Amino acid sequence: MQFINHMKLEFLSIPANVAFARVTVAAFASQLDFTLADLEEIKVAVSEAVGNSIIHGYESIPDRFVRIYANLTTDALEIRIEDDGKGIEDINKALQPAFSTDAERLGLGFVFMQSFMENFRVESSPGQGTKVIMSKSIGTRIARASSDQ
Amino acid sequence: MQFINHMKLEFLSIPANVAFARVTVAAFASQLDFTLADLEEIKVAVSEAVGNSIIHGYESIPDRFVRIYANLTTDALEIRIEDDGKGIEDINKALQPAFSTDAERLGLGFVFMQSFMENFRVESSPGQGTKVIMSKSIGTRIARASSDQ
Amino acid sequence: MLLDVEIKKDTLVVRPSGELDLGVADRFRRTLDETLDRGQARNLVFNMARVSFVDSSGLGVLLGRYKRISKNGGKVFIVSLQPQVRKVLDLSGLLRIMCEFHSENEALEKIG
Amino acid sequence: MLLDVEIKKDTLVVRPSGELDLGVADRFRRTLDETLDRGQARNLVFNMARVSFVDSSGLGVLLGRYKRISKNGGKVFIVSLQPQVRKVLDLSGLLRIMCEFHSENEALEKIG
Ligand SMILES: Nc1ncnc2c1ncn2[C@@H]1O[C@H](COP(=O)(O)OP(=O)(O)O)[C@@H](O)[C@H]1O
Ligand SMILES: Nc1ncnc2c1ncn2[C@@H]1O[C@H](COP(=O)(O)OP(=O)(O)O)[C@@H](O)[C@H]1O
Repeated sequence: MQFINHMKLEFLSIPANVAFARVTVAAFASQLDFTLADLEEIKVAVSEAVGNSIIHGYESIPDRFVRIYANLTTDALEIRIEDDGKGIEDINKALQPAFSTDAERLGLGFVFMQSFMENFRVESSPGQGTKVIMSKSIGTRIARASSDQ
Repeated sequence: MQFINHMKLEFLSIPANVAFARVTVAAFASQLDFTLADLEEIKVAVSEAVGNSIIHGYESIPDRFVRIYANLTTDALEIRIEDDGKGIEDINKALQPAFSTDAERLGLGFVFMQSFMENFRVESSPGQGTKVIMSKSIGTRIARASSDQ
Repeated sequence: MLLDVEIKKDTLVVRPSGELDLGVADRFRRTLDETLDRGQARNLVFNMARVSFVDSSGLGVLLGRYKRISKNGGKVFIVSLQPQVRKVLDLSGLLRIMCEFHSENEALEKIG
Repeated sequence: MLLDVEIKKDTLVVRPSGELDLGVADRFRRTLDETLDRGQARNLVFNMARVSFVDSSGLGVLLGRYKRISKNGGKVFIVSLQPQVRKVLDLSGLLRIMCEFHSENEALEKIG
């Protein structure tokens, strides 16, 4: 696997930066031949992970930092989204569809990340912050279609 | 002067990242009420500074890193673009219009940065890398227009 | 996000434009709730023609208003979804509870 | 950047689209030089209608081709500039040496 590009982005934990983060990752990813539909899926996954860092990790405290590391290989985007926030007690529970520790929220963030991306993984423990790692390869659609036969 | 947002971006010294860098800074800046014309000027200034880091600072070696720090105040974007490359011997000479150490180039990069941005400053010395610092406030056009009277 | 709201008979027609994410969710929720608080609207139509992006924070606002309206016996319809937005709504199950129509007029006729 | 080139009589018409920056400068320069090397074109028209961004690396390619053509007595015209692109060309002085026309046809008529 050859890395052809790297970037690291760090920004304040404010809601306005959710849009900034997804636009930046999509601009980076667009150096590969992703379809527009793929780029939209990447945007949703990034929004969910960054939004979680802001709301859950930092409990909406606006002066903390969220970090995104992204690599491009010749055929995939790999991203890691990190915060130094409060961390997740029980990751398996957190990953369940419709589970949320916030009654106002839907518990679908991780569902979207898992549906739209590949090699999804969460590393987290209480007080230690959270890392969400995921990737997406170009041409997944074709691979899926042919494995259907 | 109140800071309302911060970001830091770091990426490989490859030509494809010139476009990535300007799109990212423009997306960040668009959280303020810049006009489209202002955003285009910011894009040119960022392209020139990042391009210089890649071509001159790192002499086109592709595995080094360029860093961008950006702040938003309530009415301005402040940016610092840095490399750890070979640095500039004589900054005053480098700033002269049409001066270039590369016969193939126009020597207009610094001219564009100075024309399109405010509070422009270069910090550099041989072997110590280069920092370009510049800002742009919203409504400069209005300020200019009224100072014309 | 820009938000255009209009009352047509007893139906509130909401036409957001832009991106519905965490950055705009609070404002979106507040504007809708303030309008609904005035009590003129029994039903709700979301015209999504100019919405280019929705994430789970945006969905939360749609679903919250759905709950409020349907608790009072009103209907909630959603129209003119862009493909990438439909994908997210579909995956969330929202399209199974809110009826989708092609156009605002079609939805308004259905409400009657 | 996409690049469309066409020879009309003895004029090379170049229609780039996208952004002309360091990332595409080498490819842009190479394609133009290879076409000019074939020797069919004496004059050059840059149709910039679909160019949304130019920086000094992009300008360098335009100016380099200007020098090559004018050294051989040919003419170089530039047409259909978007406002933000014109601003950069203007500031660089390029518009004082390359004639600007509104359309490709106007430029081709002028060349005759
Ligand atoms: N970065 C994070 N830091 C702390 N807790 C998190 C983080 N991300 C997710 N969680 C926990 O996982 C739960 C499920 O997340 P998610 O599926 O995105 O749904 P939602 O955001 O709607 O709650 C959250 O309610 C929260 O308790
Ligand atoms: N980041 C940098 N590192 C080293 N040298 C630089 C850097 N930026 C600019 N320079 C020097 O300053 C000169 C003028 O820069 P500029 O006005 O951008 O014109 P050009 O890039 O066309 O040469 C360059 O030719 C180079 O010698």
